[in-house]
Amino acid sequence: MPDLPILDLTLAAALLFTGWRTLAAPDLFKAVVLFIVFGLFMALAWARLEAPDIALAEAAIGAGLTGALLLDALGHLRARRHGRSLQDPQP
Amino acid sequence: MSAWLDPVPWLILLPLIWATLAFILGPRRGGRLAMAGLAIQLGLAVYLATQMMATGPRVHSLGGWGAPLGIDLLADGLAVAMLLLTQIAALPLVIYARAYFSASSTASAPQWEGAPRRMVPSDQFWPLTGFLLAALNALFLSADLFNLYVTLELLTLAAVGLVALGGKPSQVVAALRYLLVSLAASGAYLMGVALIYGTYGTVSIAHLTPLIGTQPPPAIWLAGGLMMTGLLAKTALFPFHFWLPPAHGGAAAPVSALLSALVVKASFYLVLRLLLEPLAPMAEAVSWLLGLLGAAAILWGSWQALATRHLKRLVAWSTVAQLGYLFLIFPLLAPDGLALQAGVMQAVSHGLAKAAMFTAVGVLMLATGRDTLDGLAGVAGRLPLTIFALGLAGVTLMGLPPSGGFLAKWLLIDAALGQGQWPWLIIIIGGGLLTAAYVFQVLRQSFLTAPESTHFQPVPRSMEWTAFMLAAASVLLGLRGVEWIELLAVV
Amino acid sequence: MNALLRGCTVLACLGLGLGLAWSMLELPPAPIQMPGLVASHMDQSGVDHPVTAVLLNFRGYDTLLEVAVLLLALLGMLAAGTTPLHASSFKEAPMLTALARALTPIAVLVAGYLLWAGAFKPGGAFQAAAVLAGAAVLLRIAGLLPSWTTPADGLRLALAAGLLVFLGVAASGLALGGLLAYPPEWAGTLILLIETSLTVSLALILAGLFLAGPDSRPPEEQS
Amino acid sequence: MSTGLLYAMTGVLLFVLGMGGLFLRRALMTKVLAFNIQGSGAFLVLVGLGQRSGIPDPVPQAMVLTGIVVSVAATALALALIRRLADNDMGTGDEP
Repeated sequence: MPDLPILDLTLAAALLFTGWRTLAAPDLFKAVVLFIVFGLFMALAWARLEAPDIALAEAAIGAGLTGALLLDALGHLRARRHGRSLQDPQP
Repeated sequence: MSAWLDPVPWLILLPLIWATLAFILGPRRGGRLAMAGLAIQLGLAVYLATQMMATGPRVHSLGGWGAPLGIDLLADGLAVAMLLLTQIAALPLVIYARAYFSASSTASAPQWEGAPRRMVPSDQFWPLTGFLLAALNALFLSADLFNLYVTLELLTLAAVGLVALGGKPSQVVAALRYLLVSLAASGAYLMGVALIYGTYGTVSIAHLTPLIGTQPPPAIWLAGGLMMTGLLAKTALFPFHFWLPPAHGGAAAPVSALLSALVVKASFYLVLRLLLEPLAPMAEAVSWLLGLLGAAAILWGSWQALATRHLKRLVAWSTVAQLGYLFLIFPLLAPDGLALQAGVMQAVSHGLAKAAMFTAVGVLMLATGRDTLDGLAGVAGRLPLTIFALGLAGVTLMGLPPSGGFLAKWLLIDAALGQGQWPWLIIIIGGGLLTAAYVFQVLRQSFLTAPESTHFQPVPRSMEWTAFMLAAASVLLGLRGVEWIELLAVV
Repeated sequence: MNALLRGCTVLACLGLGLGLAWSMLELPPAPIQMPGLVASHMDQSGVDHPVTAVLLNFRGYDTLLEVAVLLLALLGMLAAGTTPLHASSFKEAPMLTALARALTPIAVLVAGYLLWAGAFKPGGAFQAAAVLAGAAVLLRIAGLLPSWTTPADGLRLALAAGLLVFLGVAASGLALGGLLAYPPEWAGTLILLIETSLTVSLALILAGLFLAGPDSRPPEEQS
Repeated sequence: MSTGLLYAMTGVLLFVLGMGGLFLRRALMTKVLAFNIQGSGAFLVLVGLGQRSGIPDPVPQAMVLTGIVVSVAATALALALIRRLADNDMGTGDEP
């Protein structure tokens, strides 16, 4: 597949890697930071897909606002539970 | 005819408007707004039904563009039947809710450990209910797969907010579980929509049905599978039922009634609509699976209802079981339309009967201050109307004549016999017997004599009467079955 | 959860992923091509940017319901009883305060630009609202904005104003033959009206997702 | 393979990754992250597959904008409920 630009392949790999690490990270703070990075890669992917509106929204809302919400919730959990993460009561 | 007078858009606009106003004006005016809005909505739904019987299905092009560029609303027999159920069940429920919230705030409101403030549950009940009803009406009328995704999310968020209403720990846990299941399910649905858009370039159901035809590519099979799985999880069909008993069993009584009577029916309606129209080629492949899951739901749900000692849990498990009947229709769907009529009749009669049951149970819990079967002793003497309502709703669920439930099961048995699929009869009749067992368990307990020390809280009469009216409607529905069946014939 | 079940779940997810990927490989071109259809109706849409035209005109109904979804998130939070932004760990940070003071006017300018740009290039109400909400959150973290209790009357009106304006425009479209129908010569103005009111309300809602706090008033004042 | 199709493939993998995370991870916060990744995957498929011929298509782009906002709303509600749960000191994994 010679017509595939290296940039797109790298970006796809980066998305998959950060996505996977986000979910695999045992430390929630690390997971949230990785998720914000994932959101920024998503914004780049939207730009590559000629969707600048979504790129803008993803950066502002997807990564920015969701990231802030996540960090805020995490800070709250840390304060209340001394870092113990909340678990789903049933498997 | 001027579009001003078209009831189709107003059925969506009106609840959106009163929900927003209820939020702005605050809870005290919310109840009145809700009642006024719903009364008009009920009128509109009846008007739409009569109009449609005369002139056939209605299409309303939003923005005047028309699919595939714009979004179309479609009111056909199936959609209007569900709209009627929604407004008919919701109007008594908001009357009930007004009395319920004023009664439960004057009665000793349960306090729990570490409660940060005294909750006033009705604060957000009215706007949440308004958005919930708007989502339901919008969902029944939408003819656009992506728009349906948005209505599903609207419905989910409204329903989750209602489950969490009051903020008791058990409610928050149930709401969160419900939200996560619903979000995963919506994600699966959206993936299916993405594949369909990618394949055909449109999400308009009317355009997709001929395009998909009879031999769709593998991508559409996978899309259909994802969408079906997501919708079944939202309908709480066995084995996806696990989220339902805590959510419906833990919420405030009017909320449980709204959720069990209406919200789970919405995703069932979508399964039916999709398998009848765009995904018809899949119907044959999955109908048996759906029927078997329905049968399992009937047996397992009824069994659990029989085993529990908690009143609301019992009614919630009964919902799991009764939803199973809805899915028995899929292996029996045939051009004669019997199974479809049975499905809609079951959805409507269960909707009314379950609303009656949850409201009646709410009355009992308010009176006894407890949520257990054991606490019921002596209730029959004190609240005979409520116990009568509970019994009437039980008649519908069991499927005894002349109730709507009887008509539904009769049509189902007729369809099964007509196609020589008699094994379903065992499930239908067995489920009815199990239902009778758990309904009688409640009734028997309520007729026991109460211990001397028992103290009953007074309950507003309007709550008892609304429960009774819902139950009576579910029974009398059987006598008006012909009209509903004629309505369904409008396609 | 036992290892076997985990393994099966992983395998099922992998299988689904491979199946989906394979099914997309040999799809024929779509029979309906929307880009052409949208382009041919742009002159009636009232705006020059195709995405905005779809978002607020052709499929404006989706956007109307989406605004309701966002308001519902806030309603759900209030219904469950919320807790305020965990700001204690950020206190005593003069740098942050200075930063918040400096960035807020810039955020307002950027939001205004995004709103105005939406008519003919990327941008629009949602992006603008996110920027404004970001500024509000920064102000809150810096301690320059109070936490909300249950939103008061005026605030509730502002939160819902965007949706109300949108609903009003949608309903008046009925006079022209359909919900959300705009007369072509007015479409641009109406879209700008909707977007402006949405920007304010959405920014407040998004900020509210951070700022909404528990009601500390005594019970008798509530009801 | 076109750019659109490449990102659609990536989207499929992200979708199943998120799905797996929702099923397998028990921490509630991680489930919320997983739901967001699942959604992002579906969004990539919606736009990527729609644009596999290389022509930008405003319709799925607008749909994804709607979807992103809906996701944020759902995420905010989920996080609010999680915070509420933390306040109530419940749902620690040993609760029934």
